[in-house]
Amino acid sequence: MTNIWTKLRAQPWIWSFIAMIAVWLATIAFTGGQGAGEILTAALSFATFTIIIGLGQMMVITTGPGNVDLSIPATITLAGVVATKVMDTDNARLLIGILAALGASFVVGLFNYGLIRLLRIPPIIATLSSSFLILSTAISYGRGIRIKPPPMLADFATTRILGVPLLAIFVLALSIGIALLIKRTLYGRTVLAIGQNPRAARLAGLNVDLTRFATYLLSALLAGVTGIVLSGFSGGAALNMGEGFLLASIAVVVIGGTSVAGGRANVPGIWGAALFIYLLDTMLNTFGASAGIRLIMTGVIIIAVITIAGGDRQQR
Amino acid sequence: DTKDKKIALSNNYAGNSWRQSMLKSWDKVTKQAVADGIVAAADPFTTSENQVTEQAAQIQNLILQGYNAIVLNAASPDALNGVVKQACDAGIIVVSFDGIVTEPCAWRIAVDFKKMGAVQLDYLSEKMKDGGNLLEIRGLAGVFVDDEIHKGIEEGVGKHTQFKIVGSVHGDWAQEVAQKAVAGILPSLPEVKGVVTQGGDGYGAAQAFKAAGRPTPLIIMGNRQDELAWWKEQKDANGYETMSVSIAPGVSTLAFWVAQMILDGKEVPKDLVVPFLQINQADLEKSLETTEKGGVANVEYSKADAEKVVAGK
Amino acid sequence: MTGLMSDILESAVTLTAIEKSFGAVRALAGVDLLLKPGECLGLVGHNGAGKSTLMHVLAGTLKPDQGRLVIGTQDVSRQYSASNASAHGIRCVFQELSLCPNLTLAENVRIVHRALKGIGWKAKARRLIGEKLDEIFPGHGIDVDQEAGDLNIGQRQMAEIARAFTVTDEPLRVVILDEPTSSLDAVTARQLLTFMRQEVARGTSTILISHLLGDVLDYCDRIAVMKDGKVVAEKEAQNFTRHSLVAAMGATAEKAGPGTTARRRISSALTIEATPLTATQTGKLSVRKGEIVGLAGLAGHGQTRMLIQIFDGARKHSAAFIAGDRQSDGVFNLWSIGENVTVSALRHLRKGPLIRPEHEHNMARNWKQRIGIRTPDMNNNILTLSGGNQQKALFARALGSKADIVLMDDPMRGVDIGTKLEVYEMIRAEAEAGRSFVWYTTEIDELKHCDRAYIFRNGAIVAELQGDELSEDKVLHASFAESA
Amino acid sequence: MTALALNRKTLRALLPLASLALVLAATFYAQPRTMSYFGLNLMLQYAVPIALATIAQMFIITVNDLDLSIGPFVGLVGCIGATYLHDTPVLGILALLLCIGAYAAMAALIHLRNLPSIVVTLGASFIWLGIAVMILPSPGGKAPDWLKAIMSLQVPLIPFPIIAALLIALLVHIGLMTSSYGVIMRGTGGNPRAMARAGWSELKTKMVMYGLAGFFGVLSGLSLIGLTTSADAHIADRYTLYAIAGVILGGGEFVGGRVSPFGAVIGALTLALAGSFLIFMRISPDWQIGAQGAILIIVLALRALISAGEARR
Ligand SMILES: Nc1ncnc2c1ncn2[C@@H]1O[C@H](COP(=O)(O)OP(=O)(O)OP(=O)(O)O)[C@@H](O)[C@H]1O
Ligand SMILES: Nc1ncnc2c1ncn2[C@@H]1O[C@H](COP(=O)(O)OP(=O)(O)OP(=O)(O)O)[C@@H](O)[C@H]1O
Ligand SMILES: [Mg+2]
Ligand SMILES: [Mg+2]
Repeated sequence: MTNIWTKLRAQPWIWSFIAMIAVWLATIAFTGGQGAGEILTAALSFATFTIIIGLGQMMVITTGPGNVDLSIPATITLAGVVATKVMDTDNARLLIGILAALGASFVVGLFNYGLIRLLRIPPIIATLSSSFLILSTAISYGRGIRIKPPPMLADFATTRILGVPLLAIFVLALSIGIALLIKRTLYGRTVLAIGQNPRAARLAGLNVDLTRFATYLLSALLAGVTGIVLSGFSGGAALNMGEGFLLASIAVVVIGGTSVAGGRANVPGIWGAALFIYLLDTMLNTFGASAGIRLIMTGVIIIAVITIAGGDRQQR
Repeated sequence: DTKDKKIALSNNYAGNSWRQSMLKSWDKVTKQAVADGIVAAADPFTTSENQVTEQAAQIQNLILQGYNAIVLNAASPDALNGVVKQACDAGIIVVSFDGIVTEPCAWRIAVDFKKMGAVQLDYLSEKMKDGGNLLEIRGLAGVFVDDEIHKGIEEGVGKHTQFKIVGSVHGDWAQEVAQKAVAGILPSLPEVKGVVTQGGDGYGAAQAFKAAGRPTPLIIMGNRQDELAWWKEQKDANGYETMSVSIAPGVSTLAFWVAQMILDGKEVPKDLVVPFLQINQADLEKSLETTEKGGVANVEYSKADAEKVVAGK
Repeated sequence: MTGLMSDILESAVTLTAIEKSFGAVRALAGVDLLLKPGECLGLVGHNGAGKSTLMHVLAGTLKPDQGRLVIGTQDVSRQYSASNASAHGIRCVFQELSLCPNLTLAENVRIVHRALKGIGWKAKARRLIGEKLDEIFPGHGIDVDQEAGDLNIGQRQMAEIARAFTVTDEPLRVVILDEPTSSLDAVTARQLLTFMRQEVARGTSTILISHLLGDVLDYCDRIAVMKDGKVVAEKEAQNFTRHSLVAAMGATAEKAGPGTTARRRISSALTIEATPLTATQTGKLSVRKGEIVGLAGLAGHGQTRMLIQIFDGARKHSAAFIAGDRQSDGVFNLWSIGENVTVSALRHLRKGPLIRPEHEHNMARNWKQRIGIRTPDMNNNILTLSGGNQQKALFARALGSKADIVLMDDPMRGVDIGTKLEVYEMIRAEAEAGRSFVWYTTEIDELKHCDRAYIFRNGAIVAELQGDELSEDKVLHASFAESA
Repeated sequence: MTALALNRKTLRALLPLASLALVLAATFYAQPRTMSYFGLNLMLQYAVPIALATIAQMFIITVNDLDLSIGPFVGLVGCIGATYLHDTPVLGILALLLCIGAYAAMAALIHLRNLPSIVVTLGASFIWLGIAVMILPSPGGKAPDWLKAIMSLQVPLIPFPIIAALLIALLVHIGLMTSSYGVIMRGTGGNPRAMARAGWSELKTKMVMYGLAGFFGVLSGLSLIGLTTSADAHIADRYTLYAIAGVILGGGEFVGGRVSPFGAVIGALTLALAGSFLIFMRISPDWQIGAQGAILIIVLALRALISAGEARR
């Protein structure tokens, strides 16, 4: 028993799950047990979006200090706008819509990496700048008009099986895939190696450029996927649909135990952190706290979680 | 005579359908006005971030560019006063609308946001004599419009004591955020009879109720086409009744005409009030027809309309 | 008065029963060591014997678990820290260099001297380090206003050594040199050792840690041998011979010198050909299959750049690189030893797209044995290894890959003598099997293992020496001579 | 060889200045009216608080951390400045000192628990915003008159913002780049292990650096409300990113303690000017946001061009 606990304690992701459960218990204690299951279901549906982009952001952050993708929110918006406009509420155009949206995301990834590699712009500024361009593209293409998703997309995004959102199951599969990618493929190992020491990685014969490129591409594509399913989920794309995801994508990655210094990634932690952040918001809403108190509590709890969890984490 | 005069629109945000409609209305009406030779130019400017500082810098640049009037949708009612004063001192007419500024030298085309909150309760009390539990979806914390509408709603609840707000969330005026917040709080709430909103969150709220398997309450809409379409659907299916209220994005064109009139030397009171645009059950079909798919119900002002508003009629 | 007491009285530093463990690893298992004023103590031992750890204890940067530390006559065991140490006049040149790469040399001097402040501190610092560099390494060619990060590793080492000998208001009592010559070429190494003797004559005590036993035997007064966290032998230097020293360290006795082996036959197939890009007048380098080619000359004359040029130009995965500057070019800090070893061979450890963990473990275990990495578990973090053992892991990485050419950037830095002999053997065997090696070394002795060597000066190849011409004289001569 | 390396280094140091000159020239070309005392004054006013926030961020980046909370922090300072500092100056000053203390405490927490600064400051950003929203639920307040007076100072010949910017840069340069204690602070960014080995407490250094960041954050917030005359909790949300961009534009690097105070201030000015330049360009509203990105890219691409010949380190 104690043995399991010591083992668990060593896992960097465990704290996000503990925090999540604590917050959930606090919520249902307040409501007297009412809605315990439904809250979790809602958390699962909404956390999935954060998880998808969190996975992409995690890969980027893992490639080393300074690497971060700030263009995720804009890419979500662009993909959502392109998808719904191309699909034009028609089930038959579903596939071509998805392809168009992913194509747009692909271009975003290409562009981001071009800025970083060819113009040697630090990623944080490169992706920030490109996010403005992406948003402008979305504005001029979509004109701020909200087009409904085709029924098939909406159904896919909202269907539940025994209370578990279908989407969550897909994202679980995706997460396992990414975890496998990191641990067991050459690409994943290269990402981890670059994150620790890019020069050593190059001299160890790893393909640094291609891997970084693939990583920014992956992040953009995952943002694109999020844009598509999110517009299916919430009844269309809007220009501000990505707004909440900038800080969230970074927060779930770091709270989930991924090292901001690079070289260490953690997939389960992203689940814990995404659910935690959603449930934290729910808890504060349920308590009926005022906006000020809610913001303060959010900050305090995030810092508290990382303080409890982060103590023995190795940092460079 | 204003045919040599140049007017600029200073806009602080373009990231939602309301603002896009507003810009479109501006474009449509002012292009015609320029073509007709009423004014020399009417250029729109938007900042990339919804930030006071950026807008302040923008206005300073407009001053330098020699515009005669600046039509302003402000990021903050007070924090731009410094730069608005500079503009006035440079002899520039400043007309603020929607997001108004408090600097006395500027004109204000205000919407009574407080009342926009209060009428929601008035409507609800008419529909539901027994009252009941309400859910409030607010906007972005710390922003003046959010605070005003909220105050109006609180006032309404004070007046109609049969209603009780059992839950309040901030939707940040983004449908995804609102939907997320409502879905989170719903399971913990007792039965909800009505949802009061600040505009644009109705559809998301309805989705959240549906997803939670709750009966759909009376949700106040915010004039977005998707909300109206959903309302129509429900109305046809089960006679669903509600109302919809928001500001018409075309108020930017009213501000344009007001600025033009002031430049023309007309006497215009510093404070004007425009009515918000309310859609009732009876007008639903008509409004839905005239609203662009995916857009916002709108009213654009002609010069004559504007003169009427100025005259206080 | 007992003998021990009198020893302490006349000693500069006394360490008694020092113990230190890192988790399961017992780095120091009760060390007693005594340093007299004005003597040079040599400290030798196999990789991971605990030399660096002991020096960290003495420099106040590691707290021992047990033991007593007396400086002069003052017992400082209780309250001891890095700043205490420097107040007592103890300086240390650490094995992993500790300059701030973003600061100029003058600014780096300020870091160790609290007295350097107020108006004009910078001029003072500049003078201090400049004069000391001139004194120790005449003709060093280092600009004191250069950022440390812009220097190559040899220059960094020189700067740090010079810094350790600068004096402001604190006394200079003991200087610890932990493998100070590992990145220096023969000439600068000699300059340092000569200076060290002068310093000792002036009354400063020094501790010299080195795997170059010749240096230790020639330049130290007394030698202490460490093995597995203990001092196992301690005598006057003249009472040791190279042979008895190696024996005391517990390494396999040195075999008959290399070089005596008959020249191997090398196939005529050319593996690579390259011309240094950085110089206009230069010879061409060529390497044949199965050949061991040395790169020599003074440090910092473009050898590393040549290696990197070959690495970049080589066909994909046909070249492997063994970094000498393992901190910045070699190890992956967060990974286990095993992961560090297998990283270059991953593509061959896959089944389908997925890496097989069992293949990985096998490879790691295999190399732990073959190259003798001293660790209880290959799953431990790489940084738990001593410097020399980290270097062994890098060897395992390169030799374990399927590359045809192995490029070695002064790879024996900090490797103990026993291991070196094993590695030389392994390189020879691999060469027999058809691999080519390009080997940059700062130790002229090592060139004896090469079939041929190129001498570099100012980024250009100025001479090519065949195996039988590779004597110290000839190499040094070629390194200094004006190009023909 | 050395001379060449030095040349490149000077070139790299001059790069931020070159970008500034370029953007300035482009602005003058697009709108000649800006080439005047009045024009520069107006255009650069809002660069002063950004420059101060950039310096604050630079202190944090010097010790290899990143501050995601400086924007909301500046907003909080603004709210305190426009309320307590105006109404009860003693209380206001105490509150501001507390803010600086909070920054130093954050450093202690980050160091002692070995936490990633990104998460801690992310959490702190919510706290600052929350406190600000509680102090000022909706925008308002009044900046103290002395602040307004300082910020609208009219200096003969050279516009005040330029003098202020130079003064800030010079002071910080002396403190950080040439003083003997500055070496310790930068060294901590370059090689913290080496600093610890030399007996310097990393905890103390970090607390000092964060404290300085807090101090400059306070200056930024106060100068900002001196310009806007009133406050708003969201007034400076975007400063976080501007500040990071400013440090990088100015030639700073994220890790390794390589920063430049003059560069950072110039970077901030460049950013502010780039915004103005765009407004003078009259781009269609759709692309106005994108053009901001494009400008950033162009300015930074200059760096790549100039350092193209430079060998990779
Ligand atoms: N920080 C650490 N954590 C865990 N183990 C360590 C650490 N530092 C050193 N060790 C272990 O302590 C032992 C002694 O290491 P030390 O660095 O003192 O050896 P050394 O004699 O200096 O070897 P080398 O000649 O290779 O430099 C080694 O087994 C090493 O693995
Ligand atoms: N293209 C490169 N990529 C990666 N590292 C490099 C590259 N060029 C040089 N280096 C590294 O930068 C450091 C300094 O390089 P420099 O060119 O001064 O060394 P060098 O002249 O080759 O010296 P030496 O003869 O000591 O190897 C070296 O440690 C080298 O490993
Ligand atoms: Mg050692
Ligand atoms: Mg070298």
